[in-house]
Amino acid sequence: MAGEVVRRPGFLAVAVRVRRPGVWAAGLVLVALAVLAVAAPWLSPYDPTATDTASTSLPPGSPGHPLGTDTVGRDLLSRMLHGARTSLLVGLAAAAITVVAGTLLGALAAAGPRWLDELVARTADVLLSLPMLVVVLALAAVIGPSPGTVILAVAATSWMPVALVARAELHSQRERLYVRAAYALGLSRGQVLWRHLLPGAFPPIASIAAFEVGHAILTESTLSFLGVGVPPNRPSWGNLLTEAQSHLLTGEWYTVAFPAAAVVVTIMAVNVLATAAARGDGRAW
Amino acid sequence: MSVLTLRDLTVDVPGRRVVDGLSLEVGAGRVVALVGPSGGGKSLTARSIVRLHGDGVRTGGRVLLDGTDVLALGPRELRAVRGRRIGYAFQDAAGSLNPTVTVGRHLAETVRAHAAGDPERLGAEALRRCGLDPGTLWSAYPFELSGGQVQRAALALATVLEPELLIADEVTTALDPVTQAAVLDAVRAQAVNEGRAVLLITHDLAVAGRWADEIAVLSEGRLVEHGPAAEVLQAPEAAFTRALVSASGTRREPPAAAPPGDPFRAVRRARRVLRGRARTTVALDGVDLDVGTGESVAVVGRSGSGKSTLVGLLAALDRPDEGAVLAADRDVWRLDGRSRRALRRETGLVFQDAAASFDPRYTVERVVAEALPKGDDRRRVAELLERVGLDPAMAARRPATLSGGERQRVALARALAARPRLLLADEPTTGLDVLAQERVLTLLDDLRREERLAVVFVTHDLRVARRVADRIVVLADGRIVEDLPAAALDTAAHPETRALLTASDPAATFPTFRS
Amino acid sequence: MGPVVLKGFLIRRAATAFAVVVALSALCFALLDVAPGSPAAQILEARNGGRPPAPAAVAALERRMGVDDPLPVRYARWLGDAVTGDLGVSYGSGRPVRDVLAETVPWTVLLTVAATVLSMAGAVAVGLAAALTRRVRLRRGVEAAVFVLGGMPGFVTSLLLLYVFAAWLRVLPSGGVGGPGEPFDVSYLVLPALALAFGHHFGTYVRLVETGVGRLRDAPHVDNARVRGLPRRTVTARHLLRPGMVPFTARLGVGVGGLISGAYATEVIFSWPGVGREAILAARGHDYALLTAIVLVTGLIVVAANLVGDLAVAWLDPRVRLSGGVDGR
Amino acid sequence: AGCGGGDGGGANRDTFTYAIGDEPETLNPALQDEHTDPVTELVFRGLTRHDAANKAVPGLAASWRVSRDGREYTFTLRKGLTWHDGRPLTSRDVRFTLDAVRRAGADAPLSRNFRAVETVEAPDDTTVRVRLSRPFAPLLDALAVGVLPEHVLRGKKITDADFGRRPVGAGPFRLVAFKPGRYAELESFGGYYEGAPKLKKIVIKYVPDDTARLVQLRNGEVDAAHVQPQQAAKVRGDDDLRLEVHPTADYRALMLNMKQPVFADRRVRQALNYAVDRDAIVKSVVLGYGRPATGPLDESPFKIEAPFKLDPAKVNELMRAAGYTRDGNAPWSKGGTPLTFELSTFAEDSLRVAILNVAATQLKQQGFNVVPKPQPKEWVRSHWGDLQAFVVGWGTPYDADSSVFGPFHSSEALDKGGSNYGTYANADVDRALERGRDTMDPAERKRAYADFQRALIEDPPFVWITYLQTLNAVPADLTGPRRRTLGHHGYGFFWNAEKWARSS
Ligand SMILES: Nc1ncnc2c1ncn2[C@@H]1O[C@H](COP(=O)(O)OP(=O)(O)OP(=O)(O)O)[C@@H](O)[C@H]1O
Ligand SMILES: Nc1ncnc2c1ncn2[C@@H]1O[C@H](COP(=O)(O)OP(=O)(O)OP(=O)(O)O)[C@@H](O)[C@H]1O
Ligand SMILES: [Mg+2]
Ligand SMILES: [Mg+2]
Ligand code: NI
Repeated sequence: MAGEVVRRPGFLAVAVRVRRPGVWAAGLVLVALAVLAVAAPWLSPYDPTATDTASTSLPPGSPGHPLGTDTVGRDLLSRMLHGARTSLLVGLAAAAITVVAGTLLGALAAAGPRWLDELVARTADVLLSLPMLVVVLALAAVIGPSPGTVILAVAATSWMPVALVARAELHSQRERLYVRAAYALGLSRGQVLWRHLLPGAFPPIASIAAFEVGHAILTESTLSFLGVGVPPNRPSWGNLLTEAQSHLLTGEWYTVAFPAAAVVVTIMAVNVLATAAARGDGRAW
Repeated sequence: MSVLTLRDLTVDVPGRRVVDGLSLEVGAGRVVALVGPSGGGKSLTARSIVRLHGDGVRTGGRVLLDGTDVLALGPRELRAVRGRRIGYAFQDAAGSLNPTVTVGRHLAETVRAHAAGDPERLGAEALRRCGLDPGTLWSAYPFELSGGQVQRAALALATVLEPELLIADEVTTALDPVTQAAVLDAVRAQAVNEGRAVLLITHDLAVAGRWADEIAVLSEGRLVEHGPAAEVLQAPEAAFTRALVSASGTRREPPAAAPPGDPFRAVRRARRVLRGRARTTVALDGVDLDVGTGESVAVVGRSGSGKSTLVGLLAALDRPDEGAVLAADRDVWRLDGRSRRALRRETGLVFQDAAASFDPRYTVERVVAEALPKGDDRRRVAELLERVGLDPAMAARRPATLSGGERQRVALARALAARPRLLLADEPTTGLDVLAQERVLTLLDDLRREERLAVVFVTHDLRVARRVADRIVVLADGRIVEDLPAAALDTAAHPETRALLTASDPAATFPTFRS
Repeated sequence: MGPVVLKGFLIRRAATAFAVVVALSALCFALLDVAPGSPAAQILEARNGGRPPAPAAVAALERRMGVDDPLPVRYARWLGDAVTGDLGVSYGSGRPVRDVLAETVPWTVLLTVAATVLSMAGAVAVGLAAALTRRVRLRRGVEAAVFVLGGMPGFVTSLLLLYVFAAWLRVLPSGGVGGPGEPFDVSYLVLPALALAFGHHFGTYVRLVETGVGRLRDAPHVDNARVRGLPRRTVTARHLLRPGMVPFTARLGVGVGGLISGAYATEVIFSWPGVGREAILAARGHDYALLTAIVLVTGLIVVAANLVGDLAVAWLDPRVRLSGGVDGR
Repeated sequence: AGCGGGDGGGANRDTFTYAIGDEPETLNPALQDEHTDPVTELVFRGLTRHDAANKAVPGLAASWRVSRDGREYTFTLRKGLTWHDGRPLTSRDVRFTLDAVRRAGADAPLSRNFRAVETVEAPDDTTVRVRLSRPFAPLLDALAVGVLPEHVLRGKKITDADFGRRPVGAGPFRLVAFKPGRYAELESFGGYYEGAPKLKKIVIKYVPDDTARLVQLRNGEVDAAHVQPQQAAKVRGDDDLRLEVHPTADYRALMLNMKQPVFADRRVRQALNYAVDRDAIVKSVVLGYGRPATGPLDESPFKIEAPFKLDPAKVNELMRAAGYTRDGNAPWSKGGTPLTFELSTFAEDSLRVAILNVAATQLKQQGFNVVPKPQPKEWVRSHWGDLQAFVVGWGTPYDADSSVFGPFHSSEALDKGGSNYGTYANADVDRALERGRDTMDPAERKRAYADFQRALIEDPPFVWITYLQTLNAVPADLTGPRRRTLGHHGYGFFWNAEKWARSS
């Protein structure tokens, strides 16, 4: 630990301990996925939307189709690769916005004046009560469908859990003595929030963050079927899953298994990174 | 026959061996004081006895309780021993209580866990033994108590089942002399009358001399001296013990009283009411206090008299319910936030509960660095640590792994880092051995001289009060009952002050009687 | 936190709840209005054998239904009826909204409560095990399992449960809540409740318990509790869980809301006659009255759940002040 | 009633339980298309009904006479007809029904079938006289609509929700209970004019999820179920079950928007019809449970042969003739602009999306640059006119007029508020359709619809793809179901349920 670099306090206490092998592995997985996604057009053996009625429902390991084909003969490998582009973009971006916005709103609620607290908390109530469908359709109608809309829509409909967790965590932390000590140093509310409260609330938030990625990837597919943003024809892991829904128990299990595995791997990798970033030394006392 | 036997106990922390072959016996009916320098491994020894192993800490050797090897017990047997046969009062009393559970519940659950009788009755008795009123404190949460009250609650918790062996790790550091005497008398009486063993860990030779039968001195990881209390104190053999005894014996003259400077910080007719979940306390009631530039004021008073509350007001952290806090004659609560923050920056504050005042995620380095004024070189962190007597290598550690005295000094270093003009120190030296304490006090003297630092020093130790203060203020039940120059302390008339003076009479320090 | 504070808090909450309800209903109308689609088209398609209705017919029906009135007019009409207790009729079936709610809401409440209890209990058990075990493999295993559950869309979890328990082991009914002459019993509840409880949210719950408790694992007060010889159960429940549950509890309030609107897939797969399915259909069909009513019911439940969440957080951690706001800083 | 022994799974032999995915909003037949859902089908009966060949045959009416000019119909009701509540069913109920449907206007799309009706009279209890303003050949067909009880509905709106949930009809089964979202319970009606049906009880269970339906079927939680093509193998592998495969008149086709310049040339549209491999689509998308479609009346008695099948040479020939050229694999182009169009459909409908994808790939292979673009239903509803091409579903098994007039007659064009969404206009087609509607003479009608189909072959509005088949799994011991061309979603499977029985 002697080698730990001295940082100016005033930065969010995010100190990734890169020496843990798990962190490296997780980072590598994400980078690899990103590379696969970017290189999808060159790596894919087939056009991901081209059907082939001569080779439908091939199991994984079939010649020419390492992951098999779906019921209309589209190559699953190509679809997975192309799917990574949409899913990683939307999943990571939307989750990042969700977590950042949720945390900030939660922090504002907990650290700000009472009316702000009420405003944020009640807005969360309102959004939690409305079916996502309605919010998203209206949103898309106003700003028009695009991948940006999807990201925005996911963030707009899922920041609330993060915010409420952050808020409760901050509510419980702001009475701690070390927060008082920070005020005694002459720090402003904002500084105390940024240097002490938020990093303290980070571990629980980080533990949700990874799931938000999964949530965003799956929500993206729901949205694409609603015509918001990514066309439902364009492969994404979420779309692959949703399309495969009826095949889960009829033999083509792999049409579900591959995209599901990809989602799970992604959120695991994100989780490892997020916890490494948040844990630092995750003591609460 | 000895209740507790330690054989060749070793304790390793990452990078070094702190306790290196400690052997010690504590007999039934005996109070053994374990003294030693701050950071000397006393607490780690105590933790080893009850088999608490922190992160990265390893223990070797044997711990025998009435002949049974504690280190070899299975989980179930260990549970039966803990709490019932061994009581352990932590040095960090505030941290050792669950903030989400009331004091009463802590007591009751302990009694219930061992099916040892009526929880309410036993719990209330334990509180009373420690000088606490169960009526008001039973349903209080730990964070609603004053420092001394928490400490006594924690001690009550350790002794609620009247265990055969009590390990008391610095359990009276936050207590005024009167309360301290009452509490330790009770502990000692229990040991002597009921034949129980007490391992009393303390840095305070006066305490050791007055309440212990034997003193064991731990230095450099080994027992350097062990013998009857009077012998050790009167004829110390080991060099370390000699240094300790001589340091606590000498009575240094207080520094020449500084000329009263301009009024710097003041409290006017302040009243502060603290509201807990179940009770409301008027912690301060019509308090007036002035602190001038470069002046040093000691605040003394019984535990729970409102000292820490007063500090909170002076620091411009808490708002009085009535009255005002003035800084340079301006009401700080009428200032805008920015000026108030500027004011706080020129005030260094050492909290009574040093451990809890650090962000648990911060390293020592960051803790101190955070307080540095803008533009200050971060190398000052090491310098500050050195000035308070700490190894700068400690900078990379987390406060949670520090010893009690080390934490206090980190807190002091942080308070001084901002180059304050006023230092508010709430019992900042209670966890320090005399040598370390002297070093810190000298540092404060220097600062006062060189930088005209004003100091408000909350302490229960009249010796320290005399040593640092120009003026001494005595608080009782939220009111200032005495405010007089340090030199005039012995002439004080108020009964509260007299009680404190009597209780800390050096004559009582080295009792000549032994039962 | 005396009873006075609590009372003030509750009164304030009641007032804001009212604001939430009004805002929700207005927003619901506005959003439906903005979102593409028309109730008349939906209705006519159903009456037209699933084929798209002719635009002229749609326009005629819209006129007849009054849905081509301006939004404020429609909202005022609805509000006027609503304050007299008349929630209107569902466009699709023409049934009074109140009847639809009476039929579906109890099922939803039943399912939600069961799922919440299950997922809470499960998350606490699993989260604790993961936080406290010293066996790294076990912890990794639990975490992996949790991530698999968390990464799985609801329908996969549901279908797998359906397959294992209903199709393969045949120990539980595969759905519905009982046919004619078959009274409802808990066996119908088991699978949908499991599916809902161990779906997407479960992972976050487990991780919240795990981090909440994990960071307290060697806090001094826990050491102290151990050193007092308290039974493991007490140490865990009172000294680890209670202070460690704050984030989890906060998330739970949200979870209830999520369960209601997120129950769609589960309700479809298990033919559960709940309000989640009704909500989606109403949203699709631009069924203003029905959707608004459902949203209001959900809203009240969410407001109540979050109220309970806030109270629970304050109860769990007495340092939290219900009154909010930071004193004078 | 004799009690058959339960067969272990608790299933009562007298109770026939059928699981289906779709649930109707209302059980009022006047608010449904002719494709009535099973419950409505079982509860109600019309003056006429359809036989196995989808011909109108006597229902509640024992017989009828049609005047020579085809403008007056006189129906004689059967004797002793009763409603499920025991009241007698009379000609006044029929008159009430027809008047109510006609008045329903915008509320009931079905009312379009009665626009030609001028008056309905009930001179005595068993006689109904319907007078038309002009001859309207599909009338008998339209009169298969369930007759509504005047004594229940008088003074109420036809959309009355209460009636929609607790209907009183005169069909073979009486509704005992209807639990939305759960099931409808029906019992055999002793007062039915052909006598009580043999099945004592029918329960229609609403199980929206396909997989769950299959599981319930195989667990014995239901006796029969509507199943999907990919589940057929599982049903066939089960000895206790029998798979009933019925053709439907429900077809899928690519509708082409005539307002798009690309489709101005009929040769392009013909070429498109030669560019899809319908067999491959049937094989892959519906696993063979379908029939290649070549026109809108393939399941009608009026069907004529159409030449459309995959024929690249023909595509080339037609496209060249239309002035397009093609280099290698590049798309057809004319004057440097490639032939490109967007193909859309309801994104929520996985079957249509699959057809869209396969068809798009096939068309691309033939040089048509098709951009597949599914859209949400809500969006499509307000953008019909903007679509370039769209996978539609259409077709009814009943009178040809109701199947083809709406989508192909120019008077029904989208701009005029009709359901001719592609704004197809062809004078020959218009004329043929009018003839088919106005004449009563079967031979003449046959000629008219033959002309109509020939005109469509010349000037195709759609690229016909496939007719769907509907699959139902029933217990092996069920007797009675008869093959008939069914409607949308396979509705109509219960058309002769009053004759069904479980043999033991
Ligand atoms: N986990 C740890 N990692 C590294 N060093 C540790 C750890 N725990 C304790 N130490 C060090 O071991 C030494 C002994 O600690 P201990 O708490 O026993 O001191 P102590 O004698 O009780 O001192 P004090 O009187 O100040 O409380 C200290 O210097 C402390 O910094
Ligand atoms: N939140 C609270 N609610 C109610 N009473 C409180 C609260 N916090 C502190 N008190 C009470 O206020 C009184 C003054 O406390 P304070 O901490 O100022 O005492 P102190 O003089 O510093 O004592 P000590 O020497 O023991 O630290 C005590 O009796 C304490 O129990
Ligand atoms: Mg110590
Ligand atoms: Mg104090
Ligand atoms: Ni359909």
